[in-house]
Amino acid sequence: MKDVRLLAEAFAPGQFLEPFAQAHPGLGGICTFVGAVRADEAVEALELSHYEPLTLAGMNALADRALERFELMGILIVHRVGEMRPGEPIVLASAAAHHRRAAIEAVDFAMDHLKSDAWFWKREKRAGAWHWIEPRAEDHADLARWG
Amino acid sequence: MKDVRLLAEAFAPGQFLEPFAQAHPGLGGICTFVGAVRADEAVEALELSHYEPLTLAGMNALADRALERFELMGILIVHRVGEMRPGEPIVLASAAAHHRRAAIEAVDFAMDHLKSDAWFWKREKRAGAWHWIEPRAEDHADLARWG
Amino acid sequence: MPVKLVFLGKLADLAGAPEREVEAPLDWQALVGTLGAELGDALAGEKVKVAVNGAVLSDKTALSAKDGDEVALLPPVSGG
Amino acid sequence: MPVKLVFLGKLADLAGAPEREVEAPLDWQALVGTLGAELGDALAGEKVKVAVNGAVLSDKTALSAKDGDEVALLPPVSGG
Repeated sequence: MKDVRLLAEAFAPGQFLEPFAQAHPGLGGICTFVGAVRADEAVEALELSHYEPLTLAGMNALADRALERFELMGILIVHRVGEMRPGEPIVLASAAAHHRRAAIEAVDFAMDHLKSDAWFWKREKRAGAWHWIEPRAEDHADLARWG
Repeated sequence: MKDVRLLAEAFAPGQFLEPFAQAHPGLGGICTFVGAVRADEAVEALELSHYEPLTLAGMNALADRALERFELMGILIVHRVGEMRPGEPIVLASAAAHHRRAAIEAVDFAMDHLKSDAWFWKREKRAGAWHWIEPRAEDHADLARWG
Repeated sequence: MPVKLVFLGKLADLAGAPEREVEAPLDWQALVGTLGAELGDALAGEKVKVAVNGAVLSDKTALSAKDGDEVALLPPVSGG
Repeated sequence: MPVKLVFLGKLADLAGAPEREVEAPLDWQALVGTLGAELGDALAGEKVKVAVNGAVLSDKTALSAKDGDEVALLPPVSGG
């Protein structure tokens, strides 16, 4: 099962995780990562923008690559866009598999790609002004692990 | 926050995950692995036995090592003992961190050690008879990754 | 129908709007010319990509957009 | 008080019970002697560990248990 969503409104991870788990009876394990807007006193809000014709298609292609590369029963990828406050979930990646290593590696793979190889642009509001966030060298190093 | 539990009764992952997530306001991400008894037509039940003076102490020591090794805000490890049926959760490992890689790696580390370096003995009931499960070479290879 | 330019990320700030319409046909030289110095320089930087109707060009200088096409200017995506 | 032997995993099946009491003091030779051939052979295998009062011995043949001690016989743990 592949479930990929781009959401403009706040979400609770459980609303997607529970049906995803129930859709895979007989699974050996599920690995899930939930990323949230980090609390940082200086940051009032975070905004994620996307480009409709590329962003969701790219997430779908990423899910397909994870399904091909790892022995999975299913993958779930949910990403927020729009304006978010500290503590709100931004991203959820979950993989169900017969064996744990495939599930954990698929989530690691999906997160590295969502963070630096997906069509999202982020900006932070600090002291009332918006600032664009640039790519980080660390993210490219993470990505390079997957060849 | 360190939360380590050995449970003799069935559990729902959410009952531990929700308070764990709420105990870490400001987190950047949470990675969670839930392992369940795999469905296998031949297997009627799985039984995990433990040795009280070693098992829980070993899980606590593992949680401490993960906290030392990775930059975590907290770690949660829950393990079942006793008799279980296919589909029931056996193990839950969750790590909260400011950055995703620490959370994902800590869960990977904890699971490799829980699977082959923790004081649990497993047996399966097949056709009414119990069979002990031996260590697997694959598990030792997984463990060797952590040096 | 004109060509629709879509500016993403900080390019939208530089452009002063997320979208702009320009006359067709539109090639690379015409695009750089219509954008003005600051935006033209940003676009010429090797990290900015260009997509036509949702397909990223492997060579953006080979741009050739016609009536009704949507041309997106894509700065590097943000990290984690 | 005797020494309490605790058998884990498949050793409990071989022993026919999860626990047994034996006379103190108990050293390695006495332990192997009291267990009988099959269990004694299993215990002598390098993969079986011995713990006294919850502490795993680095050299199980140095066992020296006294009245009231709990001696656990630990086969290899099961894999994933």
